[in-house]
Amino acid sequence: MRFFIRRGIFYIVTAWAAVTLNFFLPRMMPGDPVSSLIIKSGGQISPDAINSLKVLFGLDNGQSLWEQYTSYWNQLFHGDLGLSFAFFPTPVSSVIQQSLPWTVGLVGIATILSVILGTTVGTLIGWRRGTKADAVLPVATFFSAVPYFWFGLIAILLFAVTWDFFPASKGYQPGLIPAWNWEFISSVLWHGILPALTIVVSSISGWILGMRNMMVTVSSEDYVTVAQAKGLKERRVMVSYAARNAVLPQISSFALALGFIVGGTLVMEMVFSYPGIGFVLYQAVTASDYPLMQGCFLVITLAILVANMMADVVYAFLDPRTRQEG
Amino acid sequence: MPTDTPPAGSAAAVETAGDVVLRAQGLTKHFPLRGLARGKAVHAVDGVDLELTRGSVVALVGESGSGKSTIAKLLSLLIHRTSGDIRLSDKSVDGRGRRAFRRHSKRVQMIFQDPFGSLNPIHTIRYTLTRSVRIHKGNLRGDKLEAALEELLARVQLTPVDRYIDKFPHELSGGQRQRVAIARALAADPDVLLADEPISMLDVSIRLGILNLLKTLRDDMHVAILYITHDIASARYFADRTMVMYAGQIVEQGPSEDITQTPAHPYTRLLIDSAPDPDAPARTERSTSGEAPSLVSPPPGCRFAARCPFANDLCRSETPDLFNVPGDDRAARCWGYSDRDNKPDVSGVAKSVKETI
Amino acid sequence: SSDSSEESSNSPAPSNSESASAGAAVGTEALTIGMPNGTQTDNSNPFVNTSSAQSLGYAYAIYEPLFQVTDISDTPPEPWLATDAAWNEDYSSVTFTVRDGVNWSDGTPLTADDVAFSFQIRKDNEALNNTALPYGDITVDGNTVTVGFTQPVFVKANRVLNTFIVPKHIWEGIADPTTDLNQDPIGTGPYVLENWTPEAVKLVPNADYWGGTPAAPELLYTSYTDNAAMTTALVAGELQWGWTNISDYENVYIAKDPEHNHFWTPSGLAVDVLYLNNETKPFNDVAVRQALSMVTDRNAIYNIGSEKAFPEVTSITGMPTPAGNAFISSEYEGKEYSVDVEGAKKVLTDAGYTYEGDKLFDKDGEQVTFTLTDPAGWNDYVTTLQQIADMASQIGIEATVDTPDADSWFGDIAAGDFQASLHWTDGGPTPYDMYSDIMDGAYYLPQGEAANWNFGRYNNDEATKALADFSSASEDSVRQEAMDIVQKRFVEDQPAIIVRGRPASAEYSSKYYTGWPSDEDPYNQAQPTGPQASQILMKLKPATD
Amino acid sequence: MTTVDTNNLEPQELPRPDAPGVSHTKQGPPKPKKGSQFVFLRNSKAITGMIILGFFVIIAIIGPWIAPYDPDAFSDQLVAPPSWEHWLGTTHLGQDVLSQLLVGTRYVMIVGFTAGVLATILAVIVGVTAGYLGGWSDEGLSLLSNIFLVIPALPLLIIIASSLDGGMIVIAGVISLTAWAWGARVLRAQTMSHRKRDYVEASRANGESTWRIVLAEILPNLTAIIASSFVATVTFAILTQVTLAFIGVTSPTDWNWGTILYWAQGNQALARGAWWWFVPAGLCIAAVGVALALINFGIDEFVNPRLRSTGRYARVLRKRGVQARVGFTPIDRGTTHGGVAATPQPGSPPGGNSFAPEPSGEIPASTNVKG
Amino acid sequence: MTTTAPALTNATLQAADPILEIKNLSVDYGFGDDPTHVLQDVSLTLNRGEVLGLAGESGCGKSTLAYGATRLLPPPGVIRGGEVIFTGRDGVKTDILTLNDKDLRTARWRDFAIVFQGAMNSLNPVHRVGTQLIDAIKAHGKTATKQEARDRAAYVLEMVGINADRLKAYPHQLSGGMRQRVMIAMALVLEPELLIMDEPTTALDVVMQRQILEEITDLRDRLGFSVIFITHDVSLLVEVADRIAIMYAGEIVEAADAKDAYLRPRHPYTRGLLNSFPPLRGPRRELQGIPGSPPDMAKLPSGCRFADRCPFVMDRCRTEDPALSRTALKMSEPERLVACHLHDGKASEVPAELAIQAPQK
Ligand SMILES: Nc1ncnc2c1ncn2[C@@H]1O[C@H](COP(=O)(O)OP(=O)(O)OP(=O)(O)O)[C@@H](O)[C@H]1O
Ligand SMILES: Nc1ncnc2c1ncn2[C@@H]1O[C@H](COP(=O)(O)OP(=O)(O)OP(=O)(O)O)[C@@H](O)[C@H]1O
Ligand SMILES: [Mg+2]
Ligand SMILES: [Mg+2]
Repeated sequence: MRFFIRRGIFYIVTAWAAVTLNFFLPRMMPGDPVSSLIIKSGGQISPDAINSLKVLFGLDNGQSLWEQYTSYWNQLFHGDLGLSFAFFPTPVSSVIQQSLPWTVGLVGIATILSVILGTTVGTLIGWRRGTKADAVLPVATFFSAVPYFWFGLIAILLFAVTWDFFPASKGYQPGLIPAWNWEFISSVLWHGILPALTIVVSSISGWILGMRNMMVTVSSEDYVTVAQAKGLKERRVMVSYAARNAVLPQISSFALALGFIVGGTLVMEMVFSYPGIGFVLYQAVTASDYPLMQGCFLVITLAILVANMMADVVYAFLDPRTRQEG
Repeated sequence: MPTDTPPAGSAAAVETAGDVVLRAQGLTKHFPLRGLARGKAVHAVDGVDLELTRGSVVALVGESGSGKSTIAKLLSLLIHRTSGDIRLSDKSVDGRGRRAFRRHSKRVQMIFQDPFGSLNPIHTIRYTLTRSVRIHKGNLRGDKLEAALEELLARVQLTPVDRYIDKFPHELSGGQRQRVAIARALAADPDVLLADEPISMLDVSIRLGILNLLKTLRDDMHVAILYITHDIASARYFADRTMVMYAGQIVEQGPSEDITQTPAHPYTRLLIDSAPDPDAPARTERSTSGEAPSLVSPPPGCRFAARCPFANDLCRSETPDLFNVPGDDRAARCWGYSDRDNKPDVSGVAKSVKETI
Repeated sequence: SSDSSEESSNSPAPSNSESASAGAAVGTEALTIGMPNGTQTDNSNPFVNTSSAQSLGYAYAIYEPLFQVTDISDTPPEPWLATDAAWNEDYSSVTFTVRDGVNWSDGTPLTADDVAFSFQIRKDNEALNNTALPYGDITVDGNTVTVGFTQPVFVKANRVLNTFIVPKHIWEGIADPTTDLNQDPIGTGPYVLENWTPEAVKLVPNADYWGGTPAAPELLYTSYTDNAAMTTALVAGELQWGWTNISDYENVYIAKDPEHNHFWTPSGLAVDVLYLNNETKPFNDVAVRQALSMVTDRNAIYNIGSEKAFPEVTSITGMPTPAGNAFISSEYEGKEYSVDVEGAKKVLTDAGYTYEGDKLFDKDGEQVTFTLTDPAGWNDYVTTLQQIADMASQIGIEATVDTPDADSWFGDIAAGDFQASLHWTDGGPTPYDMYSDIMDGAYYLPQGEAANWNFGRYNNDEATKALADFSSASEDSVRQEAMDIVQKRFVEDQPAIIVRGRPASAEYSSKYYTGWPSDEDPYNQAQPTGPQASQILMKLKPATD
Repeated sequence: MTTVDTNNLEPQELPRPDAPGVSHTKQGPPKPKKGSQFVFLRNSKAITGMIILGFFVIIAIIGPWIAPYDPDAFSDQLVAPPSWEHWLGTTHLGQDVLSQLLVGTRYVMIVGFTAGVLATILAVIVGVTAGYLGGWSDEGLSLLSNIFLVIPALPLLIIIASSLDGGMIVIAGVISLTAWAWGARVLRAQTMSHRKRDYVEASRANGESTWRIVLAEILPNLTAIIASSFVATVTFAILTQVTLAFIGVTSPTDWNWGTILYWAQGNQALARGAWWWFVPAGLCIAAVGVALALINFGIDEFVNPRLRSTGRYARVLRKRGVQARVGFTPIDRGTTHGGVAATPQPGSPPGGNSFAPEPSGEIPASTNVKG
Repeated sequence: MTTTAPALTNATLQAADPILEIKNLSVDYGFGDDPTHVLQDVSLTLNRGEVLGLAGESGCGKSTLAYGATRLLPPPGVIRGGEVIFTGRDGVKTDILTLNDKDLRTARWRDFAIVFQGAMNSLNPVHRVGTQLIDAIKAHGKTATKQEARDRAAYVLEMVGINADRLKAYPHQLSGGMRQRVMIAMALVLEPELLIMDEPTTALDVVMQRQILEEITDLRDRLGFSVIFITHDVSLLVEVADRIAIMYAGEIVEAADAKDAYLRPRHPYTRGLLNSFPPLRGPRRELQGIPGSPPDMAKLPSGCRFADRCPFVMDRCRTEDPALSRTALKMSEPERLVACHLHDGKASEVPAELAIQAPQK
C-alpha cells in the first residue's frame, strides 16, 4: 500500500511541478499575445488595434504574476482552462478537444504499429542473430537518423506530388463532415496513411534495436537454454521464454512514447498540415498564447503521467517480481 | 566526535598476543523493511557478544543469511548498529564522522568474500594499494611509496613484485586477487582483520594458500582475525575458536576442535552431519528438513526449535540464553544445558556424533 | 484619388444591379478558398482577428460593409449596405443612407438601427474598435445613420465606410460580444454558414440575398499549416483562391496551369520600408542614410528578395506606382531611383567619411557598421536584408543581418532599440498612412518607450505639421501642398528606405470561375480575407470553357 | 516509472556471478587495457562510425577554408542545378550550396558536441549523485529528472530558444537542458548497481572518502554508459538543432545544415525541383546520425558482451554456413584442429585419450554409427 | 541408427552397458580465427544406472563437456568434432551430434534432461513454476489432457518434497533450495534415462545440500536413471558418485571408482585436490593445497597441463601430453585410467604417494 501511496505522491508532486513550470515558462518569454498577434498578421492588423486587443484579452488589468498563478489554479480546479488568445475567444478546452483526438488517433496508431512491428522484427533478428536479417538494422537506423521533416517532405514530394498516391495534407477531405460514415472514415484513413507510415518508418529503429539487444541478452539466459533443453518448439522458446522476458523494458519505453503521443509530433503535423495538438501547441507558443500553452502542457503532462502509471501497472502485471513489493 | 581513542600506532605497540582488541557486546542490527511490511524489521543480528584477541582466529560459521556478514559490517562500522556496543581497545566506537571512521578503519580492516568484485576492475594493483597506503600511512611518494608497496606484496607472497604491481585485476587469478585484497587491508597495519568468507569464491586448490597466508599473519603479526565461513571444516582447520550462528544469534561457541568434534548444540550437530565427508560411513537416517525461521518476526522460544529433533515445549516458548557447556570455555544457546526442570534431553547430540567418529 | 467627399458619397451604386443580374449564372463547382493560417477553431466572431471567420475570411462572405472601398485604384467607393454616405466638411461626421430591401439571413430586415448598433457596439467595446476610430455621437434618423467622430477622420475614411454591419437583434442579446463564439452567424452577405469542421468551413448561398445569387454554389474555406503546404494544394488545383507567399510563383504555380492560375499583386499605397534609427550611429547622419538609399538596388530586391511578387518602387519619393501617381509632387515627377555607388561614396566622403581600403570610417575614426534585424522565419524580409547588407558593403559599410525571435524584435523596434529593420506600413486611399507611419512626429517617442509607428524616431516639425495638415485639411490643394512638403522631407532627409510596394496579393484560379479582380478590372484587391470578399464573390461567373 | 526503469537498466556487463571462473577468460567483464578506457572503439562498427564522424569533424574544422565560395555571397546563377562551378548548385540568392554545407558543418558539430557535453555533465552530476546518495536526495533528483522527462522537449525548446536569442552556445545549452534527464536516469540506475558492489564497499571500508569513491571508483566504471549517453545526446542535439533551425526558431543567417533546409523549404526548393538544395543537407545529417548510431552499437557491444559476439562473428559464421543459436550449438568439423581427425571416421579408433572402463590390453572397441 | 556388433571381447564380462559415450569431443569457444580450444578429444563413458561424478576446479571445462555433449553450449561455443552416442533402453544408438533439430528436440528431456548450474537463472522469472513444468510435458505430447499434465507436474513436485500448491508460485517466491528442487522435479518430469546435473548444490548451504543429495540418491534408486554429477567438491562426489572423473584444464586426468580415487589417487592433481580439503574429523593436519593456479585455457602450455604445478614434474612432462591410459598398476586396477607420465613406466617408479595399494580383499 505504501508503495502505491509513494507512487501517488510522486505523481502528484511531479504533476504540480510540471504545471507550475508550465505556468511560469511561457510568461518568461519575451513578448506578449497582442504583439505576437500583430506580428503574425504582418500588417493585416494595424498597431492601432493594440489597445483594443489588450482589452480583449483581458491583459489590461495589471494582475501580478502571483495573482495570475493562484487564479490559474483556481480555474484549473474548476475545470476551466480559460480562453485561448490565438483563437480568441475559443475556450482552450475546445481547442484541445478538437485537436487531441486527431493526434492521439494518428500518432497513437502509428506508435503502436511501430512498437508492434519493431518489437516483432527485433524479436526475430535478435533470435536469429547473425543472419542476413541483420541488414534491417542499418536501413532502419538510417531512417531514424534523418530529420523527420526532411523525410516527411520528401515522402510528400514522392508519394503525393510526383505520384499521386496519397493526399499531401490534412486529416480528411475538406468538405466532409465528421461523422461515423464510411465516406468520412475512409477519407480519414486515406489521409492518415502517409503520415502514419513516415512516423513508423522513422521511429521503428529504436524499437527494433531495443528489442533485438534485449533478445540477445535474454537469449543467453539460462532459462532460455533450459527451455531449449526441454525440447520445446522453437517458436515457443522464442516467444514465451525469450521475447516474453525481453519485452519488459520495451514496456517502459512504450509508456514514455505513449505519453509523448499526446504531445504530438509537431513536425509531422506541420509537414502534413495534420489537425493535431502538436501544431496547436506550436501556434500557442508562437502566439504567446499562455492559456492554450498551459492547457496543452497540462494535457501532455497528465498523459505522460497516466501512461507511466499504466506502465507501472502493466509492468507489475507482466513481471511478477515487481509485484512482490506492493 | 570521540577523541578519546588513542592513536592507533601506540595502541598496537602496547598490545600483544592474547589481549582483546575488539569486543562487541549485545550487538544488534535490525534492518527496517520498506514497502508493505513497513514498521517491521529484519532481525539480522540479535544480541551477539564477541571478542577478538591478538594473534588468534575466531571463526563465525552458520548457514546462509544467518547474519555473519552483517556482523563483519557492523564491526567495520560500514553499517550502524541498532544497539549494543563495539569497543576497540576498550573504547567504544561508532564511526560517525569521517575522521573517526578513518581512525577505526586503520585498525579494523575487512576482506571481502569475492576477490573478483572487491577490486575495482579499472584500477591497477598499484593504484589500489597506493590509495590504501596513502590513506593510512600518509602521503608517501617516490621511493618510500615504492618500498611500502613492495613490502606489502611481499607479505602476501606476491613476488616478484614487478610481475603483479602494474596488472589489472582481471589479469590475475582469483587467489592472486584475494592476496591483493589482503595486501590492501594490511596497508593499514590493522589490529583486526575481518575476513568475510575470503575463500568461498576461490578454486579449491588455491583456497588453502589463502588460509595459510592468513595463518602466517596471525602468527607473525599477531593480527586478530574474524574468519567468517559456512565451511565448518575450514573453521576447524584454521580457527582457534569457533562461533556458530543461527538466525541472527550465536548458538554455540568454544574452541574449534571441541565444537567440531563434540558439538553441543543440535544445530551445530546438524551442520557437521551435513558436511560432506568421504571418511564417514554412509548415513542412513534422513537429516532434518525445514528452513530457518523468518527473521522479520522470529518465533518465540529457541529459533532452532522448529527443526530440532529434541525440542520440547520449553524450547518453543522461551528463548534460551547461552549456557555453559562442560568443556573448556564453551557455551551453547540450548535449554538442554540449563538447569531448568523441564529442559529437553539433548544427550543424543553428543552421543550420535561420538558414534560416528 | 483625391475625390472630394461629396463626390465619393454621391456616387451611385452602378455595379450592384449588374452583379445581381450576373448572379443568374450559377456554377456547379464548389469554390475552395485557403489560407496558410494553421489550426482553426469553431469561432465565427467577426470582430476578432483570431476567429476562424476572420482568419479564413468567411466573415466577409457573411457580413457586409456599408461600402466597398479599395486602395489600389481610384475606383470610387461602391455603395453596398449603404446607398450613400455624406461626410461633413472636416470629416468628423458622416451620414449613411441604409439600403432598402436587405434582409438578414434569418429573415429579419436590415434597418438603420442595425447600422447604428454596429457602430455603437464598437464604440462601447474598446476591444472591438480595432480600427481605433474616435467615435462620437451616433444617431438614427429614419433610414439614415449619422456617425460622429471626436476628431477628423479624413485619412481613415475608408475604414469608416468599410465597417461591416451586424444584426442588432442578435448582438444586443449577447452579454459579451468579445468572447462570443457566434457559431451560428447571421449576416446579410451572399453566403450563410452551412457547417463548420476543423478542416473546412462550408458556406452555401444565402437564398434571400439582396444582390442576387452568387455564382459559386458552395464555398469551402480551409486552412494549411504553412505556406509550403498551401502551395502544394494550390499547385495541385485543390485550391482556387487564397493568399500565400509562393517562391518563384511563376514556375511553381503559374506554370502548372498558365491559363487559369493567377497571381495578382495590385499595387496599393502600403510599402515595405527599411526603418533606420535616426537617433543612433550611423543613421543619425543623413549622409549615411542617403548613401545607403543610393546603393539600394530596388530592382534586385524586386527580382530576388521579393521574387517579383511585390512591385518595385521606382519613384524617389518611395511612392508605389501607379497607385500613388496622383500624389507625387511635381518636383519629383519622373525622378527614379538608380543605383549610384560612386555618388554614394561621394556623399559620404563629402560628409567627412573616409575610406581605408574598402572600409568606411566615420569622422570619429570608427568603422561604419550596422545590423539589420528582422525576425527569423520571415523569409522574404531576411532575404531582402541580406541583399541590403550586400549592397551596403559596396560602399564600405559592414552590415550584418540578425534574426531575433519575432517577439523580441517587435519589442526592440517599438522601443527604438535597433539600427535598421525592414517593416511594413499601413496603406490607405492616400499616401498619408505610408508617410505618417515612417516619419510622423506625432508618433515620436523617445527611445526606450514603445512607439506605435515612426520606429526610426524621425522628428521634423515641418514634416509633422504637413502630415497633420494633410489629415485635417478639407481642400485638395491644401492636401497636395502638405503632401509635397512631406515628400520633400522624405527625399532630402531619407528618414527610412522604402524598398518595395506591399500590395495585397492573392492567388486565384479561373478554372471554374472568372470575374476576379485583375489588371484589366482592378475593382478591388483580391484577398479573400477582407470586406471585399462579398464584392468579389458576387462578381464571379462560371467559367465558360 | 522508476520501477520499470531499474529493471530496464540493470547492468548487463556484470560478470556472471555464478561463474567466477570465467572472468579471467574472454567472456569476462570489460577488460580495460592500460591507458585506454575506450576499447569499445576497436569494434568494427564503432570504427566505421568514427571514420564517418571524423570526416565531418575535419570538415567542421577546415570547412570554412575549403569552401569554394562565401556561403553568403550572391551570384547571378539563381537556383542553378549542380555544375562544375557549383557542385551542389545554388540557392535562390545564387549562393553556393556546397559552401553552405561546408561552412555549416562547424555549427552543427559545435552545437551537437557542446550540447552533448553539457547534458552529459548534468546527467552525470544528477544521476550519479542521486544514485550514490540514495534517500531523499535521490527522490528529489529523480523527481527533477522526471519532470524534465515529462515536459515535452520541442515546445520547451522553442519557448526557451526563442526567448534567448541565441548563438550556438545558447542553443546548445538549451538543448542540453532538455536532453540530460534520460541520461541521468540511466546513470542513476547504473550508479545504484555499482554502489552495492563489493569494490565500493571495500574502498569505503578501507577509509576512502565519499567524493573519491564517486569520482575515482564508480565514475570510471561508468565510462561506457556515459559515452553512450553522450553519443545519444549528440544525436539528439543534432536532430533537434536542425529541426529548430528548420522551423525557424534559431537564426537562419548562421549557416548550418538546418538553416540550409530552412531556406530551401522557405523557398520551396522541392516544389521547384531544386533537390540539390534540399537533399544533401538531409543526407549529411543522416550520415552523422548513422555514424553516431554505429558508435553507439559499438559501445553497446562493449557494455554487453553478449551483443559483442554476435557482431564479431556474424560474417565468419555465415561464410562457414553455421548459425550460432541458443540451444543448438553449431557443429563445425572444420580443419582448424591440426593433426587430430576432428570427424570420427566410422571404424577409426578413438584417440588414445578415451576414458571408458575397457578391458585391459585389448584394442579399443569401435562403434559404427550411422547418422 | 543401428548398432554393429560391439567388438568388445571380454568387455561384455564387465557388464558394461553404456548409456552415453562421449568420444573425442572437441569444443572451442569463439568462431573467429583465434578460438579457445577448451576441450580437445575428450572421451567419457557413462554406464546405465551409474552416477558419474565430474570434478575439477572452476573453469576446467566440466560444464562445457556436459553442454557440449547435449549441444546446449551457448554461443560462442562450437563443437569441432567428436561423437556423443546415446543408447536408449531399447538399445538403439544415436549420435546426438548428428541429429537434426527436430529429432534433437524430441530426444531432449525425454531421453536426457539437465539440471543447470544455478537454479536462480534456470527458471523463467515471469512464468509460474507449474507452467514451466507443464511446458515440458506438453512439448513431448506425453499426456493427453491438461489435467493429466498438471497432475504429473504436481506428482513430480511432491516427489522432491514440495507441496503441489506451489505450482502456482513464481520462482522468486521460492527459496533457493526449493528452486533447485523444482529444477530437479522438472528434469524428472518425463522420466529421462539420463540426468546431467551441473553443480546442483553449490549455491546452497550444507544442510540444504545434504537434503537434496539424499533426494537425488533416493530418486535414482527408485527411478533408475543414470546421472552425470558435476561439482568441484571432490569430497561430495566421493559420497554420491559411483565413479569419478577428474578434469584439469579441459582434459580428464583421472577416472576411477569413487572410493578408489579418494583413498588412492594416482594423478598428482587428484592427490593435490584431495589434500586441499581440510577434514572435518580425524587428526588435524597441515594441508598444502596445490601451489600456483590453473593455466589460462586460451594459452595452454605444451605438454602436460599440470606440469607447472606438479611436485613430481619431469622433463618430458613439459613437452609430451600424457594420454589417458591405464595406471602403472595395470593388473590390480583394470578400470582406472590416468593421464600422467609417471604411470607410463613401471609401477615401482611411481612415487609412493601415488601408488598406494588397495588392501587385499
Ligand atoms: N541492507 C540490508 N537490508 C535488509 N536486510 C538485510 C540487509 N543486509 C542483510 N540483510 C538481511 O540480514 C540477514 C543476514 O544477512 P547476512 O548477509 O549477514 O547473512 P550471512 O550470514 O552473511 O549470509 P551468507 O552466508 O549468505 O553471506 C539476511 O536475512 C539478509 O537478508
Ligand atoms: N563464452 C566463452 N568464451 C570463451 N571462453 C569460455 C566461454 N565460456 C567458457 N569459457 C572457458 O571455457 C572453460 C571451461 O568453462 P566451463 O564453464 O565448462 O568450466 P566449469 O568447469 O564448468 O567451471 P565452473 O566450475 O566454474 O562451472 C573455462 O576456462 C572458461 O573460461
Ligand atoms: Mg555473507
Ligand atoms: Mg560449470
